[in-house]
Amino acid sequence: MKVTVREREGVTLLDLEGKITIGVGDVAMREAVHSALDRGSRNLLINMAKVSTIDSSGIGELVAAYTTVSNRGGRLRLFGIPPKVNDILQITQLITVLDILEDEEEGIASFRSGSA
Amino acid sequence: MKVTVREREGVTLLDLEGKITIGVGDVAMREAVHSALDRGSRNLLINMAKVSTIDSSGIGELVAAYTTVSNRGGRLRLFGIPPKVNDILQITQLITVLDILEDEEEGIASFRSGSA
Amino acid sequence: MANRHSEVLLSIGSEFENIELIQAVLDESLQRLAFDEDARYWIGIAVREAVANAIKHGNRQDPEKQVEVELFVESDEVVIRVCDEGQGFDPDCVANPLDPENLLKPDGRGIFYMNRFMDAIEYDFGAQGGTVVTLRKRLGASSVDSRRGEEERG
Amino acid sequence: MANRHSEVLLSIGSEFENIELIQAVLDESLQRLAFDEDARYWIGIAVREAVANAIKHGNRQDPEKQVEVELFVESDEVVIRVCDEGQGFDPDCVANPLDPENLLKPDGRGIFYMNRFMDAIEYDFGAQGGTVVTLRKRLGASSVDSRRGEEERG
Ligand SMILES: Nc1ncnc2c1ncn2[C@@H]1O[C@H](COP(=O)(O)OP(=O)(O)O)[C@@H](O)[C@H]1O
Ligand SMILES: Nc1ncnc2c1ncn2[C@@H]1O[C@H](COP(=O)(O)OP(=O)(O)O)[C@@H](O)[C@H]1O
Repeated sequence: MKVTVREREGVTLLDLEGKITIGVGDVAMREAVHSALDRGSRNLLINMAKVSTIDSSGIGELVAAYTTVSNRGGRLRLFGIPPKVNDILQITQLITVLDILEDEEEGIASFRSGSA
Repeated sequence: MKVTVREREGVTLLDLEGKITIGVGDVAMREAVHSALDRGSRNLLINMAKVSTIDSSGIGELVAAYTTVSNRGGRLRLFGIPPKVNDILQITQLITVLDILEDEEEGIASFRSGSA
Repeated sequence: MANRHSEVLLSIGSEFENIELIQAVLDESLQRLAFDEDARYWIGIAVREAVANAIKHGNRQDPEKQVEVELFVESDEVVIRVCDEGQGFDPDCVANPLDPENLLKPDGRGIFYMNRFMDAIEYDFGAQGGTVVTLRKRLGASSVDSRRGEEERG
Repeated sequence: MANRHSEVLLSIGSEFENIELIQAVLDESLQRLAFDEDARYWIGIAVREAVANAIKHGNRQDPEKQVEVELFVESDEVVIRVCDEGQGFDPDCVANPLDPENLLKPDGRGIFYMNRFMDAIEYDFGAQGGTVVTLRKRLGASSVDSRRGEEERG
């Protein structure tokens, strides 16, 4: 898994690429989220477009990241959900819990207006 | 392995694609050569450009095809040898035994003039 | 056992990165059994979960302990069996990850995935310890699970 | 055995198409060991030959008989061991495929390939039958064989 971190209009963007799976990808995602929080970011936007596989550990990390960011008074949102990841989010019923936007523009705009 | 058979200027062209390996590819190549001989072809030109792997059985079939065609008074020639297949032909010292041409034009021309 | 065929056995050390080895063999095998790309994807996800559990909960990531994966065809099903050297557990006590109080929990979705993406899963526990999970999928069942997801969306 | 690690065991039925399963695991393993694409290709060729011989000459394509492939790292080498349930043979009696009288023979190049593409190969025969061929390649040895070919061309 590859994580690229960008800043745009006060939002920290994490572009994820590859497999968010146990032992490797899940850890990389956690570390990226935590170091963004440590740098003071409170608006996090994750680009899922290039995620090929997410196993239950990956989903778990995503949920944990969402909770951690919320607990610190921040907001974590997702965009660019590929069809198979979308299926997983449906099946786990997380689709209604997590904040999901269509694309990067919509994602950035959602933070501008204050809510999704 | 995929074999495509074409006729051009009295030459039967076999375009091979994929792995010429034991149990599958080697058999496919043998059958293609034999059915060309059965149809009366005596000028056979094999396009190796898309061969990804050739194991010792594949090399064996190539040699057997060469011998069979020669014994029936025909000629079997090769062109478009990829670097890794070329390495194998070097190592097995078949590079000097088999009739190898650069490309399809040179291959077709070699039959026109009567020899390579 | 009578009509069991296409048997493959793979044994790996208990490291998560070895899941990719299983995935490689599985994908090649399923392709040969004419499962389409979607079906291979979802079966792959289920098997990854079974192997991850064997490594994590069963063998507790002890690289000396092996995880064994058996793959074979029996009548009209592909059967994948994952065995570890752990202490076992009580499958009846596994919580439902869809219960509202579990929805935001970071774990507890692995067995749920397996149930969701396979036709049947079954747990067996050796008398001397060790967990065996058997996953089954009907041959020719093309990407049922992806469609299931589809239905729910509507 | 002391410093043996990254051990993987794969067991297949004696059908040629199963060579692809071995190739899949091997490639994934070698990639992880940082062998470059060329090195992986040539090691793959050598292992295919060993497995093909186990299926063909060892187990005589009896699908009930298994071919076992072990893969591990020992000190600075990757070791691949291929075992069959056959009758064995005398490696000293294998003809040299480069001898002029053998050059146009359709077979007899498999062991030659293995020798050529690996750093070392060794045959062992079980007291109860069965052939074990052990192939070794130094880690970090990048595409030596392709270069060997290169040299000879000059
Ligand atoms: N192979 C196994 N050995 C021992 N315990 C297991 C095994 N597989 C699953 N479990 C138990 O079942 C629980 C639920 O597993 P699972 O649904 O995969 O979620 P998770 O692995 O995220 O906890 C695990 O937390 C563990 O206690
Ligand atoms: N695993 C094996 N079991 C029994 N005999 C073998 C085995 N491997 C090789 N041999 C013997 O060694 C000979 C040479 O093998 P090889 O160099 O691979 O060429 P080929 O397989 O084309 O004959 C084979 O013909 C066979 O007699």
